[in-house]
Amino acid sequence: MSIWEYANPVKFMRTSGAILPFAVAGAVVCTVGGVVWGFLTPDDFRQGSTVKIVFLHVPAAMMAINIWVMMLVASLIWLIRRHHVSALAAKAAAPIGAVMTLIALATGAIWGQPMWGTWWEWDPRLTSFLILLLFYLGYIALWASVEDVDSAADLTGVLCLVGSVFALLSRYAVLFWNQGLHQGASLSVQSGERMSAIYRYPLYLSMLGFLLLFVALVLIRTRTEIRRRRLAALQAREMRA
Amino acid sequence: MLALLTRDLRLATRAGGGFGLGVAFFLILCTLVPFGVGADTSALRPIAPGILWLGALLACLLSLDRIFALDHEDGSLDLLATAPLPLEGTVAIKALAHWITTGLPLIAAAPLFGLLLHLPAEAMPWLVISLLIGTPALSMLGAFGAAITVGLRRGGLLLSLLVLPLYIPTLIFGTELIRRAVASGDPTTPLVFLAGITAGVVALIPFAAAAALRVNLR
Amino acid sequence: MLALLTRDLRLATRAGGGFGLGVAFFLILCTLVPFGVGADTSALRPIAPGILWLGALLACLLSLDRIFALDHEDGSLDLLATAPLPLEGTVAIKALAHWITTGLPLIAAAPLFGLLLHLPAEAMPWLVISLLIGTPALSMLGAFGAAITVGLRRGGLLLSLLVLPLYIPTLIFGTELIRRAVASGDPTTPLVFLAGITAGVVALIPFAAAAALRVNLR
Amino acid sequence: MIDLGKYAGTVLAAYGISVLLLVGLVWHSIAANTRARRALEKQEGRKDA
Amino acid sequence: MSLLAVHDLAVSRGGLRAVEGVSFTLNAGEALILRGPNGVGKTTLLRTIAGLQPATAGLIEMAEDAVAYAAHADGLKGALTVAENLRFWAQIFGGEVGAALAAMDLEALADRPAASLSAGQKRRTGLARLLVTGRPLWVLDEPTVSLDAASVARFGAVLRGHLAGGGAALMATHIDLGLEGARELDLTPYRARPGRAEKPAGFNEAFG
Amino acid sequence: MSLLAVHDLAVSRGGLRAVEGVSFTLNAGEALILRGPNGVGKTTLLRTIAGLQPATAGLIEMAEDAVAYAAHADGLKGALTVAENLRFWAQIFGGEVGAALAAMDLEALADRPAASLSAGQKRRTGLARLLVTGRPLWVLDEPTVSLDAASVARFGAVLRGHLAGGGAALMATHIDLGLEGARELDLTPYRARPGRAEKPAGFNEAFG
Ligand code: HEM
Ligand SMILES: Nc1ncnc2c1ncn2[C@@H]1O[C@H](COP(=O)(O)OP(=O)(O)OP(=O)(O)O)[C@@H](O)[C@H]1O
Ligand SMILES: Nc1ncnc2c1ncn2[C@@H]1O[C@H](COP(=O)(O)OP(=O)(O)OP(=O)(O)O)[C@@H](O)[C@H]1O
Ligand SMILES: [Mg+2]
Ligand SMILES: [Mg+2]
Repeated sequence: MSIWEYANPVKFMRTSGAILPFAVAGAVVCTVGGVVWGFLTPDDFRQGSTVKIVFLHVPAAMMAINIWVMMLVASLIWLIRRHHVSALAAKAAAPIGAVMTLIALATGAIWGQPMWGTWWEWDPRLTSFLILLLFYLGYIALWASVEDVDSAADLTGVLCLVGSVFALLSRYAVLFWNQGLHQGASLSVQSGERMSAIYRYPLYLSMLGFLLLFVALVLIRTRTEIRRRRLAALQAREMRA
Repeated sequence: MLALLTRDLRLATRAGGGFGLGVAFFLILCTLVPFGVGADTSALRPIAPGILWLGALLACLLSLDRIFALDHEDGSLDLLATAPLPLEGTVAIKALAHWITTGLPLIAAAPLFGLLLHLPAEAMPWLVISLLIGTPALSMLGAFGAAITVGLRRGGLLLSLLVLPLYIPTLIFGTELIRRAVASGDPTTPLVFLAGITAGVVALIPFAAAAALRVNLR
Repeated sequence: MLALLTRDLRLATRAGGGFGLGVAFFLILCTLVPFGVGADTSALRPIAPGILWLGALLACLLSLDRIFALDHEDGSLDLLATAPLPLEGTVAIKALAHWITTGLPLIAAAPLFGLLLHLPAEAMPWLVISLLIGTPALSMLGAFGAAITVGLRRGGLLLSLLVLPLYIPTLIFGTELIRRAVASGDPTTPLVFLAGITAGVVALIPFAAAAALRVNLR
Repeated sequence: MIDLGKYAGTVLAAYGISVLLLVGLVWHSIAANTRARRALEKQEGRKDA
Repeated sequence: MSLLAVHDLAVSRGGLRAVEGVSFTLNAGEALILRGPNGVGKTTLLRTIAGLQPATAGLIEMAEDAVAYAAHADGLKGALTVAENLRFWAQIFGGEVGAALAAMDLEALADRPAASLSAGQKRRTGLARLLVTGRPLWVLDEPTVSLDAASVARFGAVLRGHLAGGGAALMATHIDLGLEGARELDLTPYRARPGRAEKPAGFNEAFG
Repeated sequence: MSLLAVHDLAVSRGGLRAVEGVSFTLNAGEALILRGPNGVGKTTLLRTIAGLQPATAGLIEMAEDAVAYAAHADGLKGALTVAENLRFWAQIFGGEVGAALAAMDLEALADRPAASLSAGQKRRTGLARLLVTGRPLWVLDEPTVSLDAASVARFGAVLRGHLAGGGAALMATHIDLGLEGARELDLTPYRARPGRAEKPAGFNEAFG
């Protein structure tokens, strides 16, 4: 069976309906578990209790980027293979990505207050996230403004494509423009000071939770979009008759 | 009157992004400024009040054409003009709706964007106060500009040119209010002027706007 | 191709203020800035390049909706799409016409406005050079945004929201060029990036814009 | 209750805002889905009738 | 008593008078249909009587707040439902929605957004607005455009009910609405002749 | 040889197929008139053949760059004169202006800005554009709207000249142009039936 067949709305509704309970259960367990576990971790010797923020901040930041990549893939599938559900999935994912970006920004800003002594700094990492938020907002606004769905799907697809290139370009431009004070990736192995296990495992759990939460939400929202499309289709047909 | 207000607000929320677009544009402007002028606090802090006011003003400006243009296109404006509402009241209500959908969100978001531009904490309340007093004048003057350009194609740039000069006094006193409040703690003079301008504009401009609208309707 | 260009330029001059409006808006912005941020040289000088770039960018932005909207309304766009011109070429020509009517006057006027903002004399040539290299990308990206929003009512604010984020790299490298040239005399890196972006945009965006236009025409 | 030390406000604010945003998103997703399902059921019911 | 009395009226468009010397009265229970070729000035005359533009010469006598105007454009908001659209006008004019929906057979569509209506359904909603205004004098510009035969008949019935209830209607239409006793007024003889007017209608006459 | 051959064409609008299964050929010297009630899909079909939108199904065979399309909107620029408007299209298509002006009786108006023309004069200018394109296949959507009788006759003559010169015309019109031998195609029987299509025309069919 080909993966493309999932794009058939009926099949998608059936399959997603079967997956959904598991996704929801997993999302609830892992998100709540990871976040609560994270909240209960002991204080860091340098950052004090603020280290607990990492269990929201990092998963949200990670998802914020990954969701855009998923939208790009879905848009490409729509533009190339014309699978209607993938266009709707991209539409459904955008608000989730925007909220993730917002969470990363908000937790980061709140964290920055005690750590850097400022709510906001035009650090490249932070600035790139702000720009990512702008791209999300533009994408969402375009979907909302175009009345004809077929056009909206195509236009947002093209915008997502061009936007991805420019989001990347902006990232380099911003790096060129200002040097940062944000920490590097401390999860990666090559960095000397690897995050200790007490923080690492709840972080993994919370990351998995955010991932599952995204899966569950994107399924629900895609199902919503499919139902709206079906409703609109029925009404359009009624009117044409 | 109330019915018109609720209708306009409902339309703004239904038609996708009525509330959000202005704030989003404001956010973009505040993001772009540091790219232009540099990111260090010392560069941003002194210009922050001005930039925030300019951003609010431009966001307001770009949404002006919606005040009458849509109602003109679909014929509602004709019907409103023959309804038992004085056209002056209609203008005032529409400006109010514009202020609620554009001005209020901007004011609510301004402190947040103030953070981005390193506006000092003690200036925040003054930023909000100055916007709260000043933006109604922006919406009302904008309604006047929109009434003048309502029938024209590509009113956009022309509308900006007509309206921006009218915005200058408000802008000056608005930023001056913040600056003086932070510098000396006594913003009375600009505050009085700002409030005076807004009061005068809100009281008188509806008549001018309604007159312009009548000309464009006939 | 040439015929399309001359037609667009002729229309811009005939229909009143195609050339002038953008510059007028630029002028208003540049006069508003000192009101907003304070008039002393020390405050203005460091931010002048950024403000000038931002002003140029906004003036460019406000005239974008004219690239396709008028041709769409009167049906010319349908006819152009069936004419023996590749739509990509049409897009490129229209962006070029926009640049000539908006970008070029801005570049010509920029040194004058630089004086207003106390831009140091040694920065002037770099200002002009950076605008000369960067603004074509602005027009082309603007054409892309205009192509996406061509059929929409109240495209104005949406167009800004879509286009401004795309302007970020150009803005950063453009102002950085001036800053580095003045500071160290060596603007090679940003200049290369700026030119690279413009080249890439001019080479590739017409295809994306033409695709968007085709979607909106059908 | 665990002791958050001098950063209590910071940590709680971060958790509070994040939870608020997440709950808002979840609530919106579910509410929109329910609304769409109802509307569709109504439409399909009417078509059959 | 007459609801509307027009004496020696001249109306203008684009700075030139379109028709002049028009006089008529309209009593309660009467309908008057304006006829004439395209461009003669029917729309202009109706807009003048609705108060949307000033008369160039002559006199219009009527009670204040007596007119309900319905133009080519329906003034519907696509984002609002049919019922919401009507409710708005009901709040403005102080009428009520239920009867209007029933009269124009819109009950089934009441909760549909106006944007999803077909042209004829939109038109019906626009006409239902007249009932909501509660005004006695209806000024109608081609009210039946894009209506099918059944809807035209339904509108004719609504119109007769309005006249029977002491209302009046002034309209421009090219089709037959089946209103017995409706008077007709052909505007062709009143087409304005160019020439020096005492009071120019606009720049085009002042310098013509 | 046929200028245009259409096989089993389906075209769609608003995400739903409007007409389907349409086939015809059009040879040099022939004219085909599309008929059908409002909203059946005439405009959609013409736009598809003009290449403005993709066909949902079926095949359109014709030479590249054979079509000249004239729609409801004339695409005139009010700020340019009639001659300038035509000259622009002449430069794009490589035709010439003089003959076109003469054919549509526009010589007296050549130097008037298009904005100051009456609706019918604008329309004549829009039709003159067809002559300037030099293209063999004219695709015309209600070409005679707002033309008076004399202008309709003149356009009929131009059309006959075009056909005699080896051209062809496909048009949607409700009036009689006096073209002897023009075939007619009523689109009503081809109205698309709802139902599961192999390849949905858009979201409305994919989810319907
Ligand atoms: C609004 C501001 C902020 C934004 C947008 C932001 C964004 C990000 C992003 C994008 C990541 C990368 C996640 C990844 O690579 O997988 C990250 C990681 C991280 N951030 Fe922030 N951040 C912000 C502020 C802060 C602050 C103030 C702190 C603390 C002082 C902080 C501490 C961290 C830490 C510890 C990580 C984990 C790095 C790792 O292990 O990969 N961030 N942040
Ligand atoms: N915006 C305008 N500027 C200048 N002249 C105009 C304008 N609109 C209409 N006219 C002219 O005014 C005259 C009267 O127009 P009006 O719309 O009243 O005609 P009408 O009788 O309603 O025609 P129809 O039967 O087509 O509706 C016409 O000759 C028309 O050309
Ligand atoms: N923008 C649109 N969105 C959705 N449906 C549309 C749109 N435009 C037209 N339609 C529908 O598509 C169908 C075909 O329209 P089309 O314009 O091709 O009809 P037509 O035969 O040209 O009619 P007419 O004789 O009135 O010109 C109609 O049923 C119409 O309602
Ligand atoms: Mg009329
Ligand atoms: Mg048609």
